[in-house]
Amino acid sequence: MSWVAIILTFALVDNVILSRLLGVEAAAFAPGGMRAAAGVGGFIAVLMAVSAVGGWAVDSQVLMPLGFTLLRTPVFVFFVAGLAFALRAICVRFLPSVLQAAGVSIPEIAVNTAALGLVLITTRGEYTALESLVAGLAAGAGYFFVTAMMMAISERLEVEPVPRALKGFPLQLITAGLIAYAFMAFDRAFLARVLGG
Amino acid sequence: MPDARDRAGRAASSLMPAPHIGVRTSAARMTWLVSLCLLPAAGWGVFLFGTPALIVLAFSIGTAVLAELASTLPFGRFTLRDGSALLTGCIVGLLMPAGAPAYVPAAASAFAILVVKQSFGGLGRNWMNPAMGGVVFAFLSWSGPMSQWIAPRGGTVQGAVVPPLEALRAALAAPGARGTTPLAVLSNAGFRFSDLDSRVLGWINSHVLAPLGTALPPGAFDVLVGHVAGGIGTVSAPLLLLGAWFLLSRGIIRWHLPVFYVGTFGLLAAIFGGLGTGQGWLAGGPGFHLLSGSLVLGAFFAAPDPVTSPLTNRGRCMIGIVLGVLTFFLRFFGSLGDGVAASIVLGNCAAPLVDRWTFRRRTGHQEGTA
Amino acid sequence: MTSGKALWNSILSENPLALLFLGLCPAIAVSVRVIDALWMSAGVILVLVLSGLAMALLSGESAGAEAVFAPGGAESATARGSLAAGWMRALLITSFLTASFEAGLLALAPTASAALGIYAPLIAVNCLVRGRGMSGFPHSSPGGSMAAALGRGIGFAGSLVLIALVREALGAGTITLFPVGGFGGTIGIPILVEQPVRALGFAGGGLLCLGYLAGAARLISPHAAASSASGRAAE
Amino acid sequence: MTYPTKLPRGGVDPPAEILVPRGSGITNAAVPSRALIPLLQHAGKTALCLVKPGDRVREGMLIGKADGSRSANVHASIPGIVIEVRDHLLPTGELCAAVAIELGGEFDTSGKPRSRREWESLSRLDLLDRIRGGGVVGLGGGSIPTHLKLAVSPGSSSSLLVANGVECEPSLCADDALLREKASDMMEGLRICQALLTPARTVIALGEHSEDLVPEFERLVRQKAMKVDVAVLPSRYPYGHEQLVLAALGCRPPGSESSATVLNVATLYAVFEAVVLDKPLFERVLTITGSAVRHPRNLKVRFGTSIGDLLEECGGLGSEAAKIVMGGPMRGVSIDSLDLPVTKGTSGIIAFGGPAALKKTELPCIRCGSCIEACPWDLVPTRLSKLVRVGEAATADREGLSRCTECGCCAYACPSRIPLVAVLREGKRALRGSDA
Repeated sequence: MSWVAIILTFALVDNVILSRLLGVEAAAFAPGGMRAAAGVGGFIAVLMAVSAVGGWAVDSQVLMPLGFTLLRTPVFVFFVAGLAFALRAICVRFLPSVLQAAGVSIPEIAVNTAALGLVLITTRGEYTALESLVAGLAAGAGYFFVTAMMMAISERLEVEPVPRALKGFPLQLITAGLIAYAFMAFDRAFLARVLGG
Repeated sequence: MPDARDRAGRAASSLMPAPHIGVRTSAARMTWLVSLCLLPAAGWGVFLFGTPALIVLAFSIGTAVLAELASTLPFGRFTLRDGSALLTGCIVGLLMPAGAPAYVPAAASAFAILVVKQSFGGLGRNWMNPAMGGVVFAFLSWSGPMSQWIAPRGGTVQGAVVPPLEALRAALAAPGARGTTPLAVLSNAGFRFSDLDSRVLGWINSHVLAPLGTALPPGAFDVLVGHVAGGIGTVSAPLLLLGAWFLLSRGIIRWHLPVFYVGTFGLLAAIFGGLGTGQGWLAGGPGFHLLSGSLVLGAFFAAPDPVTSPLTNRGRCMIGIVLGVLTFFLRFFGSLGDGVAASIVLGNCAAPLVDRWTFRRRTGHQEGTA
Repeated sequence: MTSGKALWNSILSENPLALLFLGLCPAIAVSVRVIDALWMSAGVILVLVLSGLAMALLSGESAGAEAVFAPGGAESATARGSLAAGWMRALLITSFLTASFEAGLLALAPTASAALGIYAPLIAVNCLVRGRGMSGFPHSSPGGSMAAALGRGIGFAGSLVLIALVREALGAGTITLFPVGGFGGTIGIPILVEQPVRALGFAGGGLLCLGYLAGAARLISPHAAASSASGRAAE
Repeated sequence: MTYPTKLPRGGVDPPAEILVPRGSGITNAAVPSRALIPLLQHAGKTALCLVKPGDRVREGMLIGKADGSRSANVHASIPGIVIEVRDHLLPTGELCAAVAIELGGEFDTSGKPRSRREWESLSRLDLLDRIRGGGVVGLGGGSIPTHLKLAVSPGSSSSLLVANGVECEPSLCADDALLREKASDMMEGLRICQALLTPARTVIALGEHSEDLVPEFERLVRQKAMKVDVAVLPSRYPYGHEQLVLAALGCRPPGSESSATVLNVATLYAVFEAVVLDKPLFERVLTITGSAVRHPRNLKVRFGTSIGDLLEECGGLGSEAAKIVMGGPMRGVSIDSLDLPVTKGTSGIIAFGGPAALKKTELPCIRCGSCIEACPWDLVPTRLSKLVRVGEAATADREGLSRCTECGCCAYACPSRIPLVAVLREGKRALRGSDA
């Protein structure tokens, strides 16, 4: 796959949230308004990029040579969680405002499905290190962008008299569903035509 | 010490609050007028495609109205008076091919009203244009029935009935498409326009344009007038533009979004449209792309829907540009119809973000000077 | 921000229904066919029940695992250390149980394993599974703990299979089950199979179904509606 | 003549409903047989009552003494006998002490030629004393005692003095009428203020409606040898607002505490009367108009005259008037009693008849953005109102709620007829409540 193909695939066509349904829970439930959501989204996006590269390293340099492929799940879970804590330490040091704004405890983000899912996708797809990095960055960007859209919409809905039963989380899911339909315009045929033409 | 404002507030709570005058137009009247302005184009579609078109429209509008009733009456509200359900049903129907089986417009309208609109609380609360959401839903679900075109009255049927735009896309997808303009590509690919077209163009070319040394290519009349297969209400660009002109002149829709949308798309089509036919840059024939497909209907009737477009004119311009770019890509590379409905729906997703951004600019500007 | 944090915590630790729907989020990716949903449910129930058993057996310090997520958790460094240990242990148990489930599935039903794809390993970090570890159960006995885990697992399975039924029946016009004898495993629904509502089979359809199911669940369970409404209002 | 350098944004342009024929001038209203004079006609505290029932008062006699710095003196508008002093409801919905005077006795001043006093020789303090003693308050709407605006500490000088002749509300044209009839006296008032403030620059701001007066004013400026610019501002509402006038004149925008002073032309005329004619403020010019009024006109009305009398004087209400508003159509207060008296703050009386008087049903917000375009203060009224309605007044405050001046442009422009001003006002009250 070309770089453009990887970027378009992970950012648009196979968007982590809209197509893979990974990280929906964090996107749909992140509380505390737009700034917090941007904080969570950004954190997870960076975590995804780092995890994708790290996942490649762990998988191809450690697990595969040792033949421990069955241990992928626990190893990746702890690897991603470890990275999340390391990333948090960096944030606390250099960007304290991001985490304060996020308002979500780090154990929640540490084991989110988006980062782990991405690591599983890239390792199963046997991507190279650089491809994993590009995929991670593209997926992170796609995740952040979609999260931002969802949060802007939910911020708008928060002041509207929406039906009681659907207020909050259900409407976030319905919103995500409608966004997912809209993004169906970027399908594989679209990708093929763009790359071909 | 009681504040003067407090005193005024108390008085206002018992009597009518200021201001005591207001603009004449009302939100409901604006919606009804938009529906009214779609009427000429709808009439043309019904004239061209006959009873099937009428059935599609009846099902789309009927379902939209019934769905609106079913989702509001149980809660003691009656909202048909605001005209938005009818408008939604109308646009859904007008975007459908006349040959679509009745369940397609019905399902699209039901999805539009129940899921896209009423889930969020009804008019004004939905962030996605209901009609466009419903149409995208139909495209995703029933791509086959959504391309059951009917030949226009007096048109030439040769094999499958296909609108010129779809034929062009098919021709471009096949290797070796050649032609200096979209119409020429169509001619080279063997697309046949109506006899009326050749008669009218023959007359114009020999009597009017011959002395000037130019000639109109075959199909120019059909495409301009809308004497082609296509969505019921989308074929006649002139009648749609007539309605749009009325709405613009009355200030019911604002020019920013449509103008930037059509402008951006036309520019992109002009610059890059010719690449697929080997014509290179700046040979796209934007006129064909602007007139065909549902661009005019989408750009002037669906995209400027105030509920789902940004609140500020700056934001509307931005979304207009985004829509133009999206429609260009989706029309030339996408597979969801001609890309207009899909772009508008994507633009709706981004509108709240744009709003946020422009709001911050407003308040930021103020804080900076204060 | 603090109230937002409190909301998040209350939703996770006090509202089993919300927890259920959070857990369902990634799982609806495998609700396109009923059979996939059944396999997924089996995995979740297995991991839930066995980890419930394991945690109950190690219940000596398991209180720590709950408190990590409690609002305004522990302050002292030692307490935080023990909490982190409890959290790690819970994660360790679930991830190894998930890995075992994956291995078993690969050996017994390779097609199902392929169908579940990356979503089988994701059971390890499923909110429902972890939520069990977080909130703990009132029962400290292994049996009670397992029973409660089973209850949640059945709730999960019921919801997922229901969504899968709707999505497959409407979205594809079929219902895919296990092939038994002459039965090929797929039931076709007469009219729908010709022109199904394909959009429901896409990811967006799954999200919509889940959204409406969550809304319906709120209607049925007034407690959940009240608690989430007040949570929103408080925020 | 100068034209505005930078126009403020927003604002609305209601169709000209000025029913008062231009150039019809100012008519003196009939003297009421009974005047009810509230002792609160200004921004601060209620004035202290100096009379008791049975007292005989003369025209222009002090009957209420200013209580505190933001309070102002109140004078009898007619000669006669005090019948009672009781609490009376103001159009603002508040009770305040009011003096009822039964007409009787002689008019000391009215109808007799007044001697003009030389004021140039007076000291600053004397001048200010006369203005304060005459109970002069801002007649543009704020009702803040004028001497407060003019009392700058000696030595410091104001950078800009503006005589604001831009109508503060659509449909009202009392200021315009005053400019036409009393231009010279108004200019004299401006000279007094110039002497007090010693501004670096003085501008007379006229509305577009009064553009034909520019040559007249330029002539007056030359005649009096004053250093004054004449500027014409658009008559768009609410460009008569003090801060927007300043913005249009190229001053630093709202909020910056520049030392600019804006005085309404009616106020300047009152200053002239108080200083030169020694006549306290007990009457003012106001517009009586509206579709339900038979003969709309500008009347010079003594304070305490009841609205019913005035409407009667204008030919009565043509049809059954459903809504009577004190003030302008944009900011006025709708009232339900014709017994209410005219006070210093009354800039007009409008009687709406027909459909304009009916309450509009509210539709959902369709996010058309009209309110944003109309807002002269760069706010997003639709979002603010929604925030207030879900009880998020604090968030609304962060997004600029406090900058709202309740000018009414947003609600005027709203096609869904959402009472945005009322909602935002409620939000401000909620904020004050939470602060307290």
